[in-house]
Amino acid sequence: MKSNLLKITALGAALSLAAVPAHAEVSGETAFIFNTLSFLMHGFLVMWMAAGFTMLEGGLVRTKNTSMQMLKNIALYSIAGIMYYLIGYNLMYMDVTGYIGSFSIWEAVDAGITADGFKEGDYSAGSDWFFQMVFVAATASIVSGAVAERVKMWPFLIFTTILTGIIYPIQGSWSWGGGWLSEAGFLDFAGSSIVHSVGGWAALTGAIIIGARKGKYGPDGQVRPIPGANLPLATLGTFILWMGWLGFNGGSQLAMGSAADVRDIGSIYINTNLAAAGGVVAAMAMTQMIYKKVDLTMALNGALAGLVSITAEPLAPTPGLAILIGAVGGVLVVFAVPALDKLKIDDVVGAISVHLVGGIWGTIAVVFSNADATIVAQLTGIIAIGAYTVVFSTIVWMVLKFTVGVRVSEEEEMDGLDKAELGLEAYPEFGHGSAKL
Amino acid sequence: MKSNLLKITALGAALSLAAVPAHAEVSGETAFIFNTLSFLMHGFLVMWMAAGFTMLEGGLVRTKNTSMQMLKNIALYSIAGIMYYLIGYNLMYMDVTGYIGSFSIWEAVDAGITADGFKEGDYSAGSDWFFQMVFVAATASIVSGAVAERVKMWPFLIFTTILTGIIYPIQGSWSWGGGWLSEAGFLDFAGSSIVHSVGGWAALTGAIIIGARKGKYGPDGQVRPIPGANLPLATLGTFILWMGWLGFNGGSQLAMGSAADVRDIGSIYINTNLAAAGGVVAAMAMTQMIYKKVDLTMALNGALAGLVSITAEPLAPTPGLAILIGAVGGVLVVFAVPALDKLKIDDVVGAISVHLVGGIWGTIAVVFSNADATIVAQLTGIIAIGAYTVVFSTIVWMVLKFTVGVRVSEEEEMDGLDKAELGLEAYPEFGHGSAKL
Amino acid sequence: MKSNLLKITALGAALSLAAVPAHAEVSGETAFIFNTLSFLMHGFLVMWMAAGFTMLEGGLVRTKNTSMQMLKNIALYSIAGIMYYLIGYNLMYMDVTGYIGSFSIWEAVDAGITADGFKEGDYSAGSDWFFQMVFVAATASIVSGAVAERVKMWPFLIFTTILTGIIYPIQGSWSWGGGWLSEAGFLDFAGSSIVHSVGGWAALTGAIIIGARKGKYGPDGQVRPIPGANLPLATLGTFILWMGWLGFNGGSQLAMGSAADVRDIGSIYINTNLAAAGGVVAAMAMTQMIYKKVDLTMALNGALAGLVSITAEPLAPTPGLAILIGAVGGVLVVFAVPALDKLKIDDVVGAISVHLVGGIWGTIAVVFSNADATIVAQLTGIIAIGAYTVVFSTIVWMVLKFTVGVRVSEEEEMDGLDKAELGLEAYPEFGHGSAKL
Amino acid sequence: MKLIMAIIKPFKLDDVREALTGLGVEGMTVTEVKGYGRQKGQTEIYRGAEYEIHFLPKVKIEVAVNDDQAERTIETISSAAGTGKIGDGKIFAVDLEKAMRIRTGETGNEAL
Amino acid sequence: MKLIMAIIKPFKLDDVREALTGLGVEGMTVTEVKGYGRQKGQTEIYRGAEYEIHFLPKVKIEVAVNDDQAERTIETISSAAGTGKIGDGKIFAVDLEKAMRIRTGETGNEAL
Amino acid sequence: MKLIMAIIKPFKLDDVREALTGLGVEGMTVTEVKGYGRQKGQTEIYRGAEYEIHFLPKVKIEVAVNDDQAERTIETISSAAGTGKIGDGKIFAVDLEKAMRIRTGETGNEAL
Ligand SMILES: Nc1ncnc2c1ncn2[C@@H]1O[C@H](COP(=O)(O)OP(=O)(O)O)[C@@H](O)[C@H]1O
Ligand SMILES: Nc1ncnc2c1ncn2[C@@H]1O[C@H](COP(=O)(O)OP(=O)(O)O)[C@@H](O)[C@H]1O
Ligand SMILES: Nc1ncnc2c1ncn2[C@@H]1O[C@H](COP(=O)(O)OP(=O)(O)O)[C@@H](O)[C@H]1O
Repeated sequence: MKSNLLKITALGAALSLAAVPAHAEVSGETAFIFNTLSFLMHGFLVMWMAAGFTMLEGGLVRTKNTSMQMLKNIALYSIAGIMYYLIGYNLMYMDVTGYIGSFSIWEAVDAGITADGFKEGDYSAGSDWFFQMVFVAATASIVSGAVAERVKMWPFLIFTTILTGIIYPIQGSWSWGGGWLSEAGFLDFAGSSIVHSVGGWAALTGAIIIGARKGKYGPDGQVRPIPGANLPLATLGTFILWMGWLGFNGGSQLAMGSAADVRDIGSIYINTNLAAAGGVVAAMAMTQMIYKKVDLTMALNGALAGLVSITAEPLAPTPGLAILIGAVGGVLVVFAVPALDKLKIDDVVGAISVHLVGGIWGTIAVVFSNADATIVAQLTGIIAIGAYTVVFSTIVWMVLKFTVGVRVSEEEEMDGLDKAELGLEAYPEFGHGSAKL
Repeated sequence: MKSNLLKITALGAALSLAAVPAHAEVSGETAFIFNTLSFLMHGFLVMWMAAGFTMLEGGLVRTKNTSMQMLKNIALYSIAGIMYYLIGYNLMYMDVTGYIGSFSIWEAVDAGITADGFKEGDYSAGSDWFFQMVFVAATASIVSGAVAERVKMWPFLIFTTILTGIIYPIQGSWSWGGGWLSEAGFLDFAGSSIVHSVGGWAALTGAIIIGARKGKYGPDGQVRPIPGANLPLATLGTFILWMGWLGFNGGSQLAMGSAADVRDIGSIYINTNLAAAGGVVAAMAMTQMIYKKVDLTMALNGALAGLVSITAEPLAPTPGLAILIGAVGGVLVVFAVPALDKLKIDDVVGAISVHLVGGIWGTIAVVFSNADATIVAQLTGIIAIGAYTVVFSTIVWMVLKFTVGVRVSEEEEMDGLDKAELGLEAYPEFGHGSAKL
Repeated sequence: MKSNLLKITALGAALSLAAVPAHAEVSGETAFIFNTLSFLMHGFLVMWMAAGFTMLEGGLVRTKNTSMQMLKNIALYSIAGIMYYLIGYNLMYMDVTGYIGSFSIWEAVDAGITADGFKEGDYSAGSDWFFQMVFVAATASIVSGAVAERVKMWPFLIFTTILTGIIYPIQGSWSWGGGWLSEAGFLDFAGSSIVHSVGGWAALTGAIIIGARKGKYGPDGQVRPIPGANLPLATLGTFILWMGWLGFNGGSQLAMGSAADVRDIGSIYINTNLAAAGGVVAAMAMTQMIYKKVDLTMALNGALAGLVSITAEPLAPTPGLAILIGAVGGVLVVFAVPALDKLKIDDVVGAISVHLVGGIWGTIAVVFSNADATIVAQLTGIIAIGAYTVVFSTIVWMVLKFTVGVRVSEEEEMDGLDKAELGLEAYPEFGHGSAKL
Repeated sequence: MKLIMAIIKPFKLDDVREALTGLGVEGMTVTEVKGYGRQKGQTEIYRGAEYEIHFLPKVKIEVAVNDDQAERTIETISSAAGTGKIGDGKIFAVDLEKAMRIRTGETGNEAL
Repeated sequence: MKLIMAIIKPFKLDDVREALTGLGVEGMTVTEVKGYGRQKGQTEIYRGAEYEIHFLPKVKIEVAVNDDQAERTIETISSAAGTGKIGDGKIFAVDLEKAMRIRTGETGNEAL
Repeated sequence: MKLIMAIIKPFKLDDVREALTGLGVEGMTVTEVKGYGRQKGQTEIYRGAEYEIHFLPKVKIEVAVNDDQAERTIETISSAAGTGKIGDGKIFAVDLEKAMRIRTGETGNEAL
């Protein structure tokens, strides 16, 4: 995702391990095919993450809101693709001034394929678009989990439209688009900040502006847990995300056309996988120690926090360091979830703890393994992206709030969004044999 | 899937975008590996669609028929593979006379690998077989959804055996096998007609001959909806199908051994994805407008209708056109579902609306982007394939009906097929702690 | 997985089919990329099997133990990765003496990439590690299914730690590590014995030592079935495993850098898929014949038994033979399940019948298609691996039993592990609208 | 007032509801239950082991009616729910001392 | 002793439970039910076809109390469960002849 | 006739069923319920927040018996369902005015 410039630097560091005759023996066209294939193969893995978010969120809401969560996620994935085509991609990558690209529809001019032959690192423009597009959808999914169970459907989808068409791409242009943040030396390999924190910040503003679910916080400040209705579904979602993340991080190598590149993708798979493993084990250990019982939902969140944490630099760390980075992510999430509750910020699925807290940690952790990273540059990125996203999201949520409204009525919330907004139930049956109740 | 001849023509059109030194720098054996890899990788994605159909259908039937839907789908996928090996493949591709191939067991003679080196476009015969095989299974899955909840298991599996071993391959030989339809200029890139409409026609005849579920239509013609029991499962199935469809259409490029081919696969991914997105958004908008509420099951059907619609030509359209083609598919399904109900044709999961209606539309829509397509040739294919499949399916269903019977007794239908035919329940528990009820 | 030496022999056999100018036209680096890509792509498919086991087991336990099954599986997958990094890999592959490797942390020295260019069959060490790692996790998952619903969580995870860090790698060194079993001519292409039987033996000792679930066997020896709570989940898990198995067996070709290799991977896909299909059809036919009703759970087990059976030699058989080998696996499972019950060995999900019985059968079946296999060598491997695993596992289970204990109290078992050990429920809701019960 | 409880076959619920509506009964409560009577459970096979399913799925309906309507209600349920086969179900009636409509506070027959 | 049965809106359950605890009622049984009264079901659209959902989700609570407490229990439930809208539910009371606590074998009022 | 209702621990259901069959009781209806009595709910932790689970899963059985059998039925249930620990449950009995077997139309004791 980072520009090729950045990638080559990163590679330089990685290559110090062994002298490699990079690209020496691979013909230009063959490299082109490999690079493109990497985008496509890793792209379909990231596409699959849309299902992961859907199942995770569907499992962590109550039954009466499950269908709505299904609908929102399939709708946001659809909208993200269309918007990224209509505006987003070019706003992020086309003629970036430093702060913004250009407003225009994406058109696949396959610069890589010319009569003059192939340049190093070439790939098909369309495969890159496809890979980038699925990232945008991930950002939107994060928001949908946090504000579940009370946000109105159409206003949420309008927010999604703006997030995926405008908010995400503009900040993306600063770094991956080659803008000022990349010049400032900000490093975020696969998007701990650029994808996950952005989703987290948008979710945070949304959760605050929309307010907590009725009954979540008692009058004297006590927290009333609202358990998710279907933990197997949430677990399935976590596994899907874990699988998809191999594509998310692996594909962000942006190339597979040399031995060194494919070797690096292997390292990324290993680190991504082990960071998640570290997150699971850490979250299990923490909940056992603090609460004397392991909490499955925290273990799931721990896996995801580990994944988010390693995303900013999945290549440079040793496997041991990757486990540690993931484990810290897993620990953070165990503290972040009740901390948010103490602030009465109601995040239904733990999205803010996982993606925002984990994303910030991951972006900082780059300095532990990547010599090119500076803490100043990393903090600059974190703060700039955060401030921008909070301000922009707040404006959009506020406009929505004071025009169409963002929250269903109390009665609709009680009845559940499935009944109130969709007029159906996720599991409509009652009485094993009676279908027509 | 189309013969190589057709493919090269199609490529010719696509290439006009940019001058490409196709295959110039890729060695014959390297191209062979890429081509084969494309079949394998896209093949496992299509294999995964079997799970998608299973979950989709499992979520849209009532609990009392869920296990049966599981069984039928895993059985039909198994049977499809075995039959395609025993008869189907060679009937479709071996020595096609124009109207039919030969009756013989498939044998992998890997013609591609010879001592004389590799020819352009070569791939391993086995990988091609694998990719083709998963398509057959898709056809059978379509039928299983439409006739769910009342068809008898073994007769259904006999129908599946004939469909996958004989009905599908014979018509497939006409086009992809290089027979008369391909000579006539009929174009169906990945099977809007050849796979989806065939499944849809077989489903239609089945649904009519077997008759509607008891209680579905009232005495005065009113329609009594029978809601699906598990919408998260249906949503999961849709996402699986969406993912698998990237393989379905992408692999149908039949080659990945040149920059142009892999670039085209990228375009196919984009168009496939955006057509589904268009289908979702259109179905949501339509149901909101007509019924004042969005219908989740229609949004899911919309995604699938979008996918079916783009399948006949996923390469040539611009992304914008792909969105439109998918959107029209999504609109069509919103009208087709109640229209079938008005005709008292009881299609449990909307398979006919999605695969038949969407398939016809998609086959026609080829003419909007592919200059080689003619409306006459397209209609010829649609009608020929439709007439053939209807006649052949009707005969098979009828023979089954008047010999072993195709429908369970009224009481078995009331009790549910799980109990009546399998003697078990999908969710057998009652009382959280009591296992032995 | 087998050492390269073995592989080359196997290839020799396969190649006799057609004269192939292997690797003739593929440059060393291109082959390196293909080989590595095969490990990565097939590796993510095998990783996905972790989700498959989780869903399968989650669907076959009772609701009151479902969350625990989720937790155990995500935990064991995490632990397996960490342990294989810390000890396992080097114990299996580093300086193997014949009986054991070395105790050390795995370090990716990417020997394949050197200034001197690429040797035949080179691949990135990291990709190999990743692919091997996901195999270990599969072994552990097998155990988790068999001892479900009564084993204590932490002791189970301690067993997993030892299994994945020590038990599995040591025996793995004998064959795939190039130790005495490989010298003895034992052939197990992708691990019918090395992965599946090991898991099966560990599961068997666990099931015996921990004892049957309360209420499973009546006082007069009668068997009281305890139906799984969620058959769609179990079916989903089976499909996931089926898909992942293409990677499990396909990737075990260990190379994709020549036309012959990728052709062979294609053959493996076909045989793997058809063996599963054979298993399904055989299990369906058997249950229909014996019990007059098809049993869905047996059909699912049949698919898996077919897959395990073909795993020891997925390349050499013709498709027809593959169907037969899988079908025998499917038949065996139908008899093994009640046979184990007669012995009062309580295997919750059928893991022993599928992985141990199927694994032994598959290891023997190698002799039917691979001329290099001898029945003596195969039996030597089966017995040696079995004896070793049983002894080692028994010791570990026994130490756990007499120290921390391996079994929850009777009351905890009655209440379910979810409540007793995790303090939560998989499906906590009661009353569609009431969340806070 | 009487509280009439009937345990019927699940797929007969709609017929019973329609029949009672025809009678002017204006309310009903339904519960998913399992049960057995003379219709014993069935024997099934699961993974090679035979077992008896003791309880079959049924639906319990509860209707509060005034004394005059009681007899007619029972008869109506009986004829709407009957198939003539075992497992058709049972009807029980108990004396209802008090009834209250929460929204209005009405009690007695008014509340039904 | 009386057995009080109330059919209420699901989301009112917690309020009712708290109110009854305040009253000193020490036990309760809750069942998931569906039902209708004057609040008829709603019309919904599913896949283009309109249909009436006859039964809405409710929760049934059963409380056994001694005769003195009966009236107060009914009132407490009524006020805690009321929203003033249709569908608020109904309360029924029947005479309870016997009660027994299984653990101790106590009977009658002691058992409640 | 009496209608006996017992709320018991779910895993005791099979024992109770067997005991009642031994007594010659020929029918039973079971409902999945939640409840609490002296056995208050438990405190659990979910995602870092403590909360009280007020209702625990129970099973309610209903058996209609003739007057003579009532006492013995109660005792049988009581002894089959008891573990001596809290949460063992309660048994209630109300007077049953009418009973009817739908299939045959039999009423009264014949119908049980
Ligand atoms: N004595 C009883 N007490 C409580 N419920 C009963 C009794 N007998 C039958 N039932 C309920 O009625 C349902 C239908 O009973 P059924 O088998 O038709 O009884 P029968 O054949 O004796 O009339 C049973 O499933 C059970 O729920
Ligand atoms: N006559 C009745 N018999 C049994 N249950 C009833 C009766 N009337 C109402 N109910 C139950 O009470 C619930 C609430 O009724 P509601 O619609 O509020 O009635 P009303 O408006 O007549 O007071 C219904 O859903 C149903 O479960
Ligand atoms: N007063 C009551 N009214 C209705 N149901 C009750 C009452 N008391 C107890 N129950 C039911 O009996 C079940 C078991 O009660 P339990 O905790 O054993 O009571 P105790 O310890 O008071 O005997 C409870 O879960 C509840 O469902």
